Amino acid sequence: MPEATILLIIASIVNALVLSSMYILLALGFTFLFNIMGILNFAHGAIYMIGAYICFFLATAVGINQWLAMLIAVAAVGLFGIFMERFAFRPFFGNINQIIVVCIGIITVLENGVSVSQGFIVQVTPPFVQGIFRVGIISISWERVVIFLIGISLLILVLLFINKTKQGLQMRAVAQDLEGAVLQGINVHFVSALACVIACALAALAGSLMGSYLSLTPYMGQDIMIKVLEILVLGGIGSINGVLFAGLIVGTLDAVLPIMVSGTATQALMMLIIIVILLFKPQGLFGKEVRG
Amino acid sequence: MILEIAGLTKNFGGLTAVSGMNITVNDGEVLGLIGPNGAGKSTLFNLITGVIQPTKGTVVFKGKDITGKRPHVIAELGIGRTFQLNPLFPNFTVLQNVVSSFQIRPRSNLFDTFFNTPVYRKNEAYILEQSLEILKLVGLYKVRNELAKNQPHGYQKMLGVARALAIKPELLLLDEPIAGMNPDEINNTIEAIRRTSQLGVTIILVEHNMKILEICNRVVVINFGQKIVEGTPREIKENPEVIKAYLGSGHDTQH
Amino acid sequence: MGSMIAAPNSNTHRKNLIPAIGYGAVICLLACLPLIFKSPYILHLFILTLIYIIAAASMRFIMTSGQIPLAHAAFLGLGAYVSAVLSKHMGLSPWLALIIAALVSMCVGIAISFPFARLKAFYYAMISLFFGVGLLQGIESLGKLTGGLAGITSIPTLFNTGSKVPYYYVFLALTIISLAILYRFEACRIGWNLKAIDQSYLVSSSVGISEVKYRVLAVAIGCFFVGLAGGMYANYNVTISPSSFDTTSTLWMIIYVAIGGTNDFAGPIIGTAVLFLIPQYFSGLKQYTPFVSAAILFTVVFAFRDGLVSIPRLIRTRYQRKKVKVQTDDS
Amino acid sequence: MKKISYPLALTSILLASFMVLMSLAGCTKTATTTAATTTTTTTTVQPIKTYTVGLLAELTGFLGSYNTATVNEAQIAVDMVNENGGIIVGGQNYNLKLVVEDGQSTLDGTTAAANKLIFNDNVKIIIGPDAYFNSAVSGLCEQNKILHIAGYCTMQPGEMDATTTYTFLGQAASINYFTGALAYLKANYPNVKTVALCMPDDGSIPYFGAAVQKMVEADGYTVAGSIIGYDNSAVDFSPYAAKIIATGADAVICCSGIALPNGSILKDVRDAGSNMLFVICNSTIPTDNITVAGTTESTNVVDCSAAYIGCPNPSADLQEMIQRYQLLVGNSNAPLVTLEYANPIWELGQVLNQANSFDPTVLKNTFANMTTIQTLYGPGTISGQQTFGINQAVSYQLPITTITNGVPTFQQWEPALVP
Repeated sequence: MPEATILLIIASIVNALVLSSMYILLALGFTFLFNIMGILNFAHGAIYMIGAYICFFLATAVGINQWLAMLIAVAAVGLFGIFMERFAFRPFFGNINQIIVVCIGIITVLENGVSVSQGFIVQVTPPFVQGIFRVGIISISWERVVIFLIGISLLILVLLFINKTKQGLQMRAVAQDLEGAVLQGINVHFVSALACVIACALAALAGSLMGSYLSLTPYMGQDIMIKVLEILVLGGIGSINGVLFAGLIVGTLDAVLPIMVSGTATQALMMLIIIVILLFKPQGLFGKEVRG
Repeated sequence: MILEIAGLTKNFGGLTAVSGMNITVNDGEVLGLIGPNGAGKSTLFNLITGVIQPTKGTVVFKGKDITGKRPHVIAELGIGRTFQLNPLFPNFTVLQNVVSSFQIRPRSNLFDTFFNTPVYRKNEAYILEQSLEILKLVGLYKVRNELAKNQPHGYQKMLGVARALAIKPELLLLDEPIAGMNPDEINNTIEAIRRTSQLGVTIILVEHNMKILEICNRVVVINFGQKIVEGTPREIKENPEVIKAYLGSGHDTQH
Repeated sequence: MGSMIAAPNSNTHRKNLIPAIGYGAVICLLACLPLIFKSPYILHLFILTLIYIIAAASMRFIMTSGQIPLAHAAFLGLGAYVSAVLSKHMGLSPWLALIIAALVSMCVGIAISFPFARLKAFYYAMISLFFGVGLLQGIESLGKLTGGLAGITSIPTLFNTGSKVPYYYVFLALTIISLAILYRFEACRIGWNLKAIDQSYLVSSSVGISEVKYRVLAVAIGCFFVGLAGGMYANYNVTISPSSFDTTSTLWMIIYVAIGGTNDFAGPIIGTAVLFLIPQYFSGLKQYTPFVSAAILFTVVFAFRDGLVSIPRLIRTRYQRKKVKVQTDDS
Repeated sequence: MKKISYPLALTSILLASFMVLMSLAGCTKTATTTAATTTTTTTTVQPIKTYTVGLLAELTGFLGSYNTATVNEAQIAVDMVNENGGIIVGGQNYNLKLVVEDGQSTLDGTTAAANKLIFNDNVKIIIGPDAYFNSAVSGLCEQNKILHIAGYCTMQPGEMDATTTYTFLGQAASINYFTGALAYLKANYPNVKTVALCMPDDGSIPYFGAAVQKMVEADGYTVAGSIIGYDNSAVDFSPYAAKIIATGADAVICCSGIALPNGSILKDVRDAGSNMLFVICNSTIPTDNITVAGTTESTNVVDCSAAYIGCPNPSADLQEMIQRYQLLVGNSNAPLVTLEYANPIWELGQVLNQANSFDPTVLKNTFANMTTIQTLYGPGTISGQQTFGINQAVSYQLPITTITNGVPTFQQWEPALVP
């Protein structure tokens, strides 16, 4: 096999892993929110974007260390999550149309707000780590390695949180059966607020990381949003494993398809694959079978 | 003999909800299916009406194999049913519920419906008067123009029966018709069921409330997806296995 | 009122004489608009509004069956592209292309909704969303035929006059016809069966309503009209590009419906008129214009939960409550 | 589902039509006011009339922030024209005035905006739009006899060809930058034999891509693989980088596109361990590409771009422009964006003065007959017969810059003449 091909394969594997870890980070929060409150937060992508911009702003304009900037961004957006849960989601519980209206409102404000306020500068968050990591013919930028490691470790943390802590168990209880959880005396509002915070925080974190790895645009959230939905549905609602697995699939497709077909055809092919999978497994890959 | 169930089995992944069920139902009788919760009664109904597909076994209705047919096809063949939970269209009025349940006899095709032809108008007029008849029969005439979701539990159950009657069924499956009703509601319901069966409709009803036995000609007791005993209400009442089944599952016989 | 539910049969026709006159008045008013507003640009806005009204109304029709068609903008695009390609590259008459566009859109709708009918509410919404994105990207990746991201330009127009007045009247007529047909579908038993399926597919199938048949029917009708709207759009606007049929546009269509009011036939009409025209009025604000739309969204969604159509009802109830209060004060 | 109530529907429809009337009343009002108005300025004795010119920019959508900046430049250009004596037509002194409409970064939005400029604002001259949106405007302008000076062009059908006689290209477009880069490459990198071509998959590949490929092969290079079209909205560009490296070419030429994809691809190519010659030819200035790619990654790069701060000053006008722009944005070293609207306006001023008329047909003939014109980047020539089939594209010298370890060094001016 010629070296070029080997390099291509290796590069694709690396890209697949890095992208997947980002997608999974984003999708986890989103899936939380959906499982627990049945809310499709269409503004998730916009929140990812705003996270990235806050981090960028703190790291460049204010000029603090970008790791610190990232933490602040995560915290700030987490708080915004509480706000959203209280004023955007709770009032419209269970009405998808109104949720869509509110989310589009939020998206419009955030995207155009950023677009108007930032003016035209090409914006990139300063890299979190420099340099390139070389082993033989393989060569990866440390940045990607770090992003991947952070992604993985956060996944583990989140999974531990869901499975080990009291709040995590409450979340799963609420996700499985709302009435039951209420009868158990679980404070649903608290749980859902918590879910919102986690969702937004994870989104902000992913945003900050990607903001240094790619560059920022006010509309960077829109395409990510579709990816997140793909992962949610493909994985099957209410299944964390599903999210991990689907994230890996979507990430891999995204890393490999562009090499095979040109430009815009990739998305079409991607959707075709996902639709076919859904038709064979209507409940998603890890979704539970509904009892008649 | 109107319905014949042979070796009907349904597995959900691991657990077996119904296993090797054999039941025959005679014309015009009222057959009671009793058994504790989770015994597989509702699953049996869903299997008969095609809501879920059986793993194996056959269902034969009037000598016609209807195993695994789509629910609306089975309804057209004349099997009506009620549901244990939310048995109606909550956002329709009581009358609208019944009227929109008239789908089969008569049925107007899309052309007539869209162009509002005389045929369609005739059908609708007939349906309207029939619906009011049925509402009188089950005693919901006075609340006919109120929203179904605002009705008390008993009324909703009765409306379920009314809706099932709207398809002019030859076989009627009632899923816990008196569950959670107060005594006089129970009496009304039982009265209504009796009148319905006098119209010549064969009825299968599922209950775990023993009080239903008084209108059954024949009773089948099932537990863990299997038939335990079968016989007249009196025999059943004395049968030790039945009592064991009920006490075993921690249910008291009087609700 | 019970008698009205199954079908507006003879007596209801008499009952609706006054509204009928009212509708007539509105139509006359709309017909006079070109005489009131001479500016071609304003007619341009009107024409686009009419097109989007058809799209939104057809979307709401599908939604009555409990399916949220998140591919609807993509179908608008499909109609537009089919009509554009046929009339530009194949040299068909734009009128013929218009009809074919509607039919193609309907056929695609039927083709996908048979397999998709297995999927219930949320999964249907999502799979249709993915189909929409895929369809659009597919169209985009067709190279010279569809011009990719840059779209198709100089599409043959329906009339070769520069004036927009004929477009306005023709499209007004098409809109009224489409709305009338959709209205009839909704008011007759078909519409009621769709609503029944929406409320409980178990119960409706237990009385003999074929879930698949009616869901497919709803999608077919909806897609036909949205395809028609797409064709109108292409042959009027002479330029089309994928970016105006993407997911965001679908969500905006849902917003047109939701802001107007989902439960009312007039909902999408009002929602579209308000949300499409008011921002145009503020277009002087340049890059700040989107905030106007956002403001409208928030106001409506927080102030009138059931959409703009509920405003008169709210006023009426408020008024009645006052009257009651006065009476109680007297006694 | 609630039953449809007729009175409700009726009242609501009336409500809707009422709101429509309201808003449209508003529109008409603006329409009447935005027509040419007369103002007297105290500075001069003789009253100076104002003449309204339409500017079609993508103020919202994915080009929003970029165009907001270029519109600022355009405003400065207008001020400069006015202060240099304005326009004199028939002895009467005019000041230019801009009316800006938003094309929302979509073809349809641009069509709507063009309609508004022509039919609502009643302008006779349209500057812009950006990117590949000319196709929405050129036809309309031809139909209604409106002078149209585009700010960019990706050679999509309908943007600019023999049929669009009222359309001019007032600003270097992707083809100019490519011409410049290719000439420099040929002169200075003899050891480059095979090149990979990379450009956004925005539908221009069959046209611009084909033209580019022809020019490359005409200069004796072999194109490695087929043209690599990337999805502008891709989340991650590294797959394309991998694809580029896999072609094994000596150099990659990123034609057109903006800083985000080009810089990202550069970054990813370097991260993947390849040090191949990387040629960027687009209007975004080198520093932007460096910002996206990162300093360590931006090395062994040849960049043919718009003039930028740090390259030898081509003209006093540009110096003036830069100072005013920095004053406007309040940043003493803010780089210019691209002048994609300012330059056309600057040229328009000369055309108007030379034609001594506001009649678009006269203007168009004058413009078409001019062989040279003064641009903000220095002297410009009008050509394009071979590329566009019509001699109405303004070309001027472009700066060639090489980048090593994130440091741009100006090499030379390249007369990037559109064939």
